[in-house]
Amino acid sequence: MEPEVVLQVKNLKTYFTTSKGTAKAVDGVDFTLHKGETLGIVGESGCGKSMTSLSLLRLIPSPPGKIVDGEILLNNKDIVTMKEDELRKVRGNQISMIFQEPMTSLNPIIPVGEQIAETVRLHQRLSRKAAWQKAVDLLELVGLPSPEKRAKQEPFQLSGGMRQRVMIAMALACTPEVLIADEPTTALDVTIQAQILELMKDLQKQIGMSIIFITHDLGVVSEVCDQVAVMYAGQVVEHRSARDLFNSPLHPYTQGLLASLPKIHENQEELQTIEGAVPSPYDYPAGCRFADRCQHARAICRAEAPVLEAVGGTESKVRCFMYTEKWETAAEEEEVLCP
Amino acid sequence: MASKATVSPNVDLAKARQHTRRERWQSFRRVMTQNKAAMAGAIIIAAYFLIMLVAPVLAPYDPFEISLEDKLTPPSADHWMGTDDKGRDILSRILYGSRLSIGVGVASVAFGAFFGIILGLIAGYYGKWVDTIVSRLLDVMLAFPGILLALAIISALGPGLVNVTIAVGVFSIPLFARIVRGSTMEVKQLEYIDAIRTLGANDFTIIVKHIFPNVLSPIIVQGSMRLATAILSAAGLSFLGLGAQPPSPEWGAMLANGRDFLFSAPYMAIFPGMMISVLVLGFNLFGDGLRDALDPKLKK
Amino acid sequence: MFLFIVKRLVQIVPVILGVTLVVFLIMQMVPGDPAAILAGEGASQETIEQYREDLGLNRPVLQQYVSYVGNVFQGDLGNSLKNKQPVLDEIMLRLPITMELAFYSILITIVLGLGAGIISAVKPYSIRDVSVMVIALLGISLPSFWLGLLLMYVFSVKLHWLPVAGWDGPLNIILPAVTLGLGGAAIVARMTRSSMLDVIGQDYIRTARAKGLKEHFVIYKHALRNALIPVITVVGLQFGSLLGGTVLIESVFAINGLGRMIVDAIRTRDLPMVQGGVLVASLVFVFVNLLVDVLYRAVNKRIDLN
Amino acid sequence: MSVMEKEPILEVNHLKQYFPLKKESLFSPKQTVKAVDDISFKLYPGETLSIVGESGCGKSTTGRSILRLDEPTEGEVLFNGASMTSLSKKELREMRGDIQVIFQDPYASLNPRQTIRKMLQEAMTIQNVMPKKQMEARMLELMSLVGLRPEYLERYPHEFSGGQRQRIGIARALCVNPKVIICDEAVSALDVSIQAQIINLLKRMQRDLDLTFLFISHDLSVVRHISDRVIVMYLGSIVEIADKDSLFDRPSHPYTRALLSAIPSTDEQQKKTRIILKGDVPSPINPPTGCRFHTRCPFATDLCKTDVPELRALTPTHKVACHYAETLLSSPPV
Repeated sequence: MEPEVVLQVKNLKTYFTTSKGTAKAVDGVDFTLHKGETLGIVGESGCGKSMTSLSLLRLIPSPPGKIVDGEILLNNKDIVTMKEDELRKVRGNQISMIFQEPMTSLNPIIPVGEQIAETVRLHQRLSRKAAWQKAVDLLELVGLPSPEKRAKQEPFQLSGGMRQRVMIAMALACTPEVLIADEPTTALDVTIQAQILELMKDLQKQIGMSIIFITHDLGVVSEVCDQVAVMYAGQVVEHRSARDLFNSPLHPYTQGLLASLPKIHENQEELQTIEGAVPSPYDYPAGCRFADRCQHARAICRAEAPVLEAVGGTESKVRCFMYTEKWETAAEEEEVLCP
Repeated sequence: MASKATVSPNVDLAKARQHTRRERWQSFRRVMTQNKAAMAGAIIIAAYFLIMLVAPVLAPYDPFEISLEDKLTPPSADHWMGTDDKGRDILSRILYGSRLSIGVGVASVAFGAFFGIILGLIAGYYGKWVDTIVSRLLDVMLAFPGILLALAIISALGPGLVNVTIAVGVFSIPLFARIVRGSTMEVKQLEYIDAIRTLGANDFTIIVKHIFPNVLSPIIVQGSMRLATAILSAAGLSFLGLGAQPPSPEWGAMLANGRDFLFSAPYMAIFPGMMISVLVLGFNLFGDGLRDALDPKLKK
Repeated sequence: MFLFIVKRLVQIVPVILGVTLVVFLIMQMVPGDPAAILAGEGASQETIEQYREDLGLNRPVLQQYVSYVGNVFQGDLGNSLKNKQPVLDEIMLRLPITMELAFYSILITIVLGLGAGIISAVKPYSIRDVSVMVIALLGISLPSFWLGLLLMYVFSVKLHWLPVAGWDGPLNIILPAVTLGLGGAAIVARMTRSSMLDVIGQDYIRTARAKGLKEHFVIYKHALRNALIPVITVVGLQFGSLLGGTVLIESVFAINGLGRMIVDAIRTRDLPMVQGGVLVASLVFVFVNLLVDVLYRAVNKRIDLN
Repeated sequence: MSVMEKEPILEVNHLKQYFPLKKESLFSPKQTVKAVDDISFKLYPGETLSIVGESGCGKSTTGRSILRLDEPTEGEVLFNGASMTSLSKKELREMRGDIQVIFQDPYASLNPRQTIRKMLQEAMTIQNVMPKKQMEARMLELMSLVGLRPEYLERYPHEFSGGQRQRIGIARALCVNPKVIICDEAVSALDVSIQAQIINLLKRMQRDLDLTFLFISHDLSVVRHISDRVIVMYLGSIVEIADKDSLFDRPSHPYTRALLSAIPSTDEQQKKTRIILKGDVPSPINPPTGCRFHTRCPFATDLCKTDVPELRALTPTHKVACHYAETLLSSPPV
């Protein structure tokens, strides 16, 4: 049975207008998040994954950023067109968020307990005292030692790992349906990262929320995600289950990305690379955005933009002509053109 | 492969160099045209410098010529800004005075910047006890409230425009030194400084070629803002009678003179003050604009 | 906290010594024979020698400095050359007037500066913000002594609302305090605004928004409190410029405060008076800054980590 | 391996690097951060020796101390048998060309006010590697060596991407003909596809130019790919040092094991054997007594709390600092 869809993003476009022109940071992103699943959004720097995550709660700095098109449907209600006060009820309540830098994401002069309690009071009718108690309970839940003492401390008295635990406690305060985690472990050391990932998996089991996990680290994706959306140049190029993706990547970009990863369990002579550079977000090419770096590219790839569509009756979606009927015809045409 | 590269690209390299130069100039122009405040400030400053240069041509009268029968005439077609208590044309005096007021400001800031930059670079680069000594020295200089340090110096050296320049200049030293010291410490720990050190560069090369050019932006911003306050301070000291002495047409001194005739001839005080204000406004605008353009982090 | 205060007290000792050294050096830098200057114009060679002997001016400079510092700490700032009275007595007469002026000015600086800064900062780039900032820019550009004269011309000469000069009643305080306070208020307002803009760009403000907080909560609870921390230091420094500014303003409004005393003393070359005045003003400033530091530390506990 | 029979090109003996902390008050005791606390190792010509560990373990400090970017508190660094630590500043400057460094941050490692040409020219002039006339040809050669177009010589750093900047950093290091290159997290700031390009470039350079690398990194996958031997550091000291295969196949220190198991991997099998360490890394100001890892070690005993384990050889190419290395090795990973 197909699990229920919690969040659906359709053709999301977030543009930034600066003196240099318009940067299409997010340019037609589509993905679907089901209840209780973890969706990974991966890609390299500048692919628009962080801007996508900020767009989901309309946290884009504006100006210069703006959501110019698309829908973000949370239980079929569109966040893009929501009124401010309605949106505030979603933020921190139905959808909450944790960020990359635990060092700077907490208010430096407010005790961490108060920062959590504030969220609780905001969305639930609780007294000051009850909210505080809930904050302490949440800190205990995320495994902070001596939570009562810690709650009264200010962020600078906690380590990086502990602060990320506080962020998680704050995000979970109102048992959200969706947790957006934007590179939550990137700033942490591997052993601390392992702790945090473990904690997030545990909590997901307990609370049953869905998670959108934004990261550049394919290893982390493989550890925690059920579904993966690979982003390139402002778009999703491949969207499928993690297992399938890592076993048999479809999009040439995903293939290249996985191949260029050094493997921890084997010795390799030379790493595979993806030649060339990402196109500028100010000036994307008309056709496929990866065509210039793709070894399979044909004339059609430069002439026409591929769409994200399911491959041959499976759940897997990919944005590449290789998996469409057009591919063979394109090959034939090419042979006619250059025999 | 390598040998092939050595033969042909000479033409390309020249073109590339040209391209880079053009690029730099364009980016500077873009900064200026986009920043209206900086542009307005630059225009004001340029106008004042122009006045300074061509004062003798513009001035309708001799700024020192006393003509008691014309004294204290209000602004008119003959005397656009009126005449003072000795019948001298205020406009002419203001035009000539620009040389003194701007000159003192620029000279004192140059003086302060020179020593301040050296102190700041040395303290910031060497750190440890050198920094401790320099910092204590700056603390002492900054412990004098406002222009009191300048007053103390003038009390020792005696009144006069040159001494005012020195006094205001000394007062500027710690302000430059502190900014340069901070930026130097920031730049010093960047990896490219380590890189040049591991290549064997000596301290002098590192400071002059690698640190100084990279702390220039805050110096220029500070310099512009500081020019504004230095002009105010110098005019203030002359206003107190400690700087330019009569019959000098220095604006602060003219203002002081005008104070005695505030009831009967307010224009005597109004015009010199206005000249100071607009000039200072120009430097502040320019400094504000530059700061926003050069370094968004410097917004303080 | 107690330790912090003790530490700061220890730290200002070298600063105070440095200040006394500079003040002491004023006398050494004066061209000519200090003894002759102290003895006054037209004194006989004998009197000059007498002065040299009495004041120890024939001793090595270092020794003279040590005894100068010793005297200062005992409250002996020397005697005026003009009326031969102790300098400290004159200062004690003048200082309260200057302090009163400084107090009202700093009040105006803080209230007006913070108010304007916050008005500007909560809605950056709005018309309100731009107009406040234009006024603030004017505020830092107008010479205070000119502004004082303008205000005097308008409110005293033309409108006759306020007294022209002097220091006789509460109405006398208004114009000088406003003149002096406006410049500082402009600086504080600009600082408040830029600090606020800085804070609004921080990650934790995004976190606050992501929680679903109302915008005014985000601004007043999360942003403003952080933004005001650096402003505290600026207000402290502003007190210094203000104290220096009294020199000009007291001259404009003919107020017999410490500033005017120093200027008069420079004109009449009454050096002990200058030394004493500058020294006392600096000490006041140093201790005000100490107070500000303690306050800063109280609101920002992270200070000792950096 | 045969490299061990050669004379080491670089030898580090009992290196200590302490940084004094600013005192809280006049009366509080003087505190120091023991960033590197008595480490010794040898680097052999032609090999790549990696130092891995988490932030604060002292790996970068070690590199900086060897280069004397920070003056070491104690200990000795020998280059080709001659002591570097006792050189005067001037003598040191003259031999700087032999050991070069490539840094982590591609945005901070190039002077923004110098064109690439000026940068390379200055480096070659300081070390006096060749007459001025020959520099032009050498610069063009270097550019093609690191895979950059010759006209980039005239550009300023801001016009380049992160990967290109890292190539420029490599060209700058190479232009003085060094024998040893210290790579301080040289690929950590790059995206994987760019990272792969730079790693390949480094490996090619090593092969073609007969270079020796000291490769400092926190990324174990990269380390596995590039190294011959690996040092694992924790809180300022070496816990394990071994040739690559031995270390990755038979990690003998509990910390190394935890570290290896903590790496998120795309490999399905790896996921089951995870060791999650408790708590944070202790402060290097007051490191734990005995074995520094005992506060987080799942196998710690009372002995570990009091006695500092020596770095001892399990096999000729595998040293470990753990009292119970043999016992742990014979037991399967937890």
